[in-house]
Amino acid sequence: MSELFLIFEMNGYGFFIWSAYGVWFVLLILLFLKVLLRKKEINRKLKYLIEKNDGFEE
Amino acid sequence: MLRKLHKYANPNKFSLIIMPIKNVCLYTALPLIAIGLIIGLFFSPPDYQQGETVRIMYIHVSSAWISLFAYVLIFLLSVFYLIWKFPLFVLMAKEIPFVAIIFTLITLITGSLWGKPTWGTYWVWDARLTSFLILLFIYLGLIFIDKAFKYNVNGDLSFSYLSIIGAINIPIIKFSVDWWNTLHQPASVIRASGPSINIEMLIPLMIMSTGVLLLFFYLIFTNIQSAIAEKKILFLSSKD
Amino acid sequence: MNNLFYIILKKDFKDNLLSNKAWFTISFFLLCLIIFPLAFGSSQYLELNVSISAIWISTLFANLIALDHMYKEDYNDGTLLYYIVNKVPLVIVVYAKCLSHWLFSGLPIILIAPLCSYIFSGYSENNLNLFISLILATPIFTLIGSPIAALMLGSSLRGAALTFITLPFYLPIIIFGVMGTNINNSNINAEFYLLLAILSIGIIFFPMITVKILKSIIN
Amino acid sequence: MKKKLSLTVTKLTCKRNSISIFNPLSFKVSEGQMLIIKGKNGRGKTTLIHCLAGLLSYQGLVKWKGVEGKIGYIGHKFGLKEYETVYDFIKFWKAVYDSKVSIDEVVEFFSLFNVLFSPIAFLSFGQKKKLTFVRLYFFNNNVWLLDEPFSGMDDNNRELIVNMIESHISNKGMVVLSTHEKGRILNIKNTKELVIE
Repeated sequence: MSELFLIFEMNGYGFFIWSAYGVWFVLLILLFLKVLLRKKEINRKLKYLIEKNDGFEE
Repeated sequence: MLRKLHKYANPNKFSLIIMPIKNVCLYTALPLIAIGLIIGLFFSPPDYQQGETVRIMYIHVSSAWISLFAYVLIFLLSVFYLIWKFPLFVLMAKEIPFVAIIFTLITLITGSLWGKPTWGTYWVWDARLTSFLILLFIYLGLIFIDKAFKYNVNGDLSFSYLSIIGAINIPIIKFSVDWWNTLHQPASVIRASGPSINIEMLIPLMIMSTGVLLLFFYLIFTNIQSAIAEKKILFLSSKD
Repeated sequence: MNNLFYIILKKDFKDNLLSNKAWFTISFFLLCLIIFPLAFGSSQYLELNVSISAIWISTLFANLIALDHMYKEDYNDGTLLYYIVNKVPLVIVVYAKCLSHWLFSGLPIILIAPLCSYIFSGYSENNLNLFISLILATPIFTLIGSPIAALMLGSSLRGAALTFITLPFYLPIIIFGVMGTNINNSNINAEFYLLLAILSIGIIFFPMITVKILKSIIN
Repeated sequence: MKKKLSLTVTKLTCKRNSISIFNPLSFKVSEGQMLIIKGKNGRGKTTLIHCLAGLLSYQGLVKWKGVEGKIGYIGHKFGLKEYETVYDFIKFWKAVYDSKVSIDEVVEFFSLFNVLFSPIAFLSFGQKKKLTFVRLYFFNNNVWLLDEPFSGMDDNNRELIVNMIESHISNKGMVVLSTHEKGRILNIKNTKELVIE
């Protein structure tokens, strides 16, 4: 248990290192979600429009 | 040559071509990032000067490279668009700023978190930090000009010309640490006389950078596909 | 060629005077300056640093505000279109416009700034530095602004967007300018050489790119 | 030896937002001829004239032969400054074109005595439109592209412009003119008509 704590403490610099990695992770996840949600939304719209235009191709 | 290129410049075809590349990017990026994280956090040695805080480098430097590389990409795509007038180029270039701005933000935030234990402050107004902040604002400007010209024919041209004007900032950022004696340490990996960094730190840095670069490409390609689909939607809904 | 430059410059100069936008920039500069002593709440002299930054900030904003109507009127009433169809060399038009813009938004500020600095801080030893760095920096403001003003012409929210987009490009200039004005800076020539380098590259590069933008954006 | 003036257009289309504005056009106009482009609003008359003037990028071929100097052009926008006086306007364009024509001659031809020193803001729409023709008068260009030259003009001014066009054509010039009016608008020989659907 204390060993694990040592790893997380990082010689007293734990706060900076872990918050940096935390920020990195959170921002990347948010970006990922934004990109994927946009794709989903657009595909939904496109599907609807293609159905309305009875199988539009090119 | 040009005619051959023209065949692939068809948006629909391009969308199909990048589909497999995109997936390959994602499925190599995730393991690479995981490996890089594990090595970087637990197995790489601490620096003899900076101690454990050097572990922030693996995310800080890789995102800094990406943010600069993204601008170079935008610049090249804009120049190609202005030379050959394929709308696909500018469509690709327009999708980059949003992704790049997140990486720039990551660079700035992790950089200031790295700066507190090593320099004693979160932020100094030195050359590199300031020029990176300016890069952030230039990305914001690019996004803004894209939004301002949403339904205007001149939007593509304005975007590409602005990105060319903004490219002046890139050499300033790259060489700012060499030209001025500032707090920020000089470049230690990409320089003429070879890297000056310890090999045990270089390996996780390289793994991490490759992983993040591939992730960046995945995000860009997905955005490009969405943009192409958006164009299609606009075309379909204006048809009748 | 020289003759045409002179004709267009004269017309632009006249336009500036007749449309009453000539006095706008310098009035804005002075008004902006007055804010600083008021905001610092001191009835005495400002500190030297504060007065120098006040002058640079006012210069920056006065230039930003003036940028909006650099090409706007000629674009809206179609004069640019007639220039292009009639094959009047646009390079000359752009250089003439930049020069007349600088004459109204740069030159008055250069002349008046050392006096302002003295009035505000009661200190006149840095006036020469301020004068030189303003002479070098204000043409760069005009030159950088000109392509951006040109490429925002078609946009609907021109004024606000123009200010936002141009500001980051002005920041390096203001950094070097303030560094060059600082009298405690031992390496002061370096900043002047740097500004001079940017000016001499910019005086070719930015008008050229403005011509390209105007040609492609006109329709 | 002077080349004979001619304009050949083959399969001209213009795209905006990847939708072509008019169907491919082919026509030919030669020296001493006038082309009248007819069509309803929004059919691309202005776009066609911009393509001919080289303002827009297009697909197809537009071939000019024997054009002397610059192309004369009248568009929807007048290129007039509200605060300028008429005299300053005339003087400026005389200087730009480096023209030999004297200012008195222009003032007499367009009968601008009364308004010569008043700001352009005081002029009526028709007078402003007339003033744009001063540019054509100054420069001896043999091709004129006129976009809706008669809209908003009274009969006197209209007659003036028609006379101008007539004398220009008889001087071996060429005129391309667009209008939305129906029927025969000018009694000039050598007229071709092009209707854009």
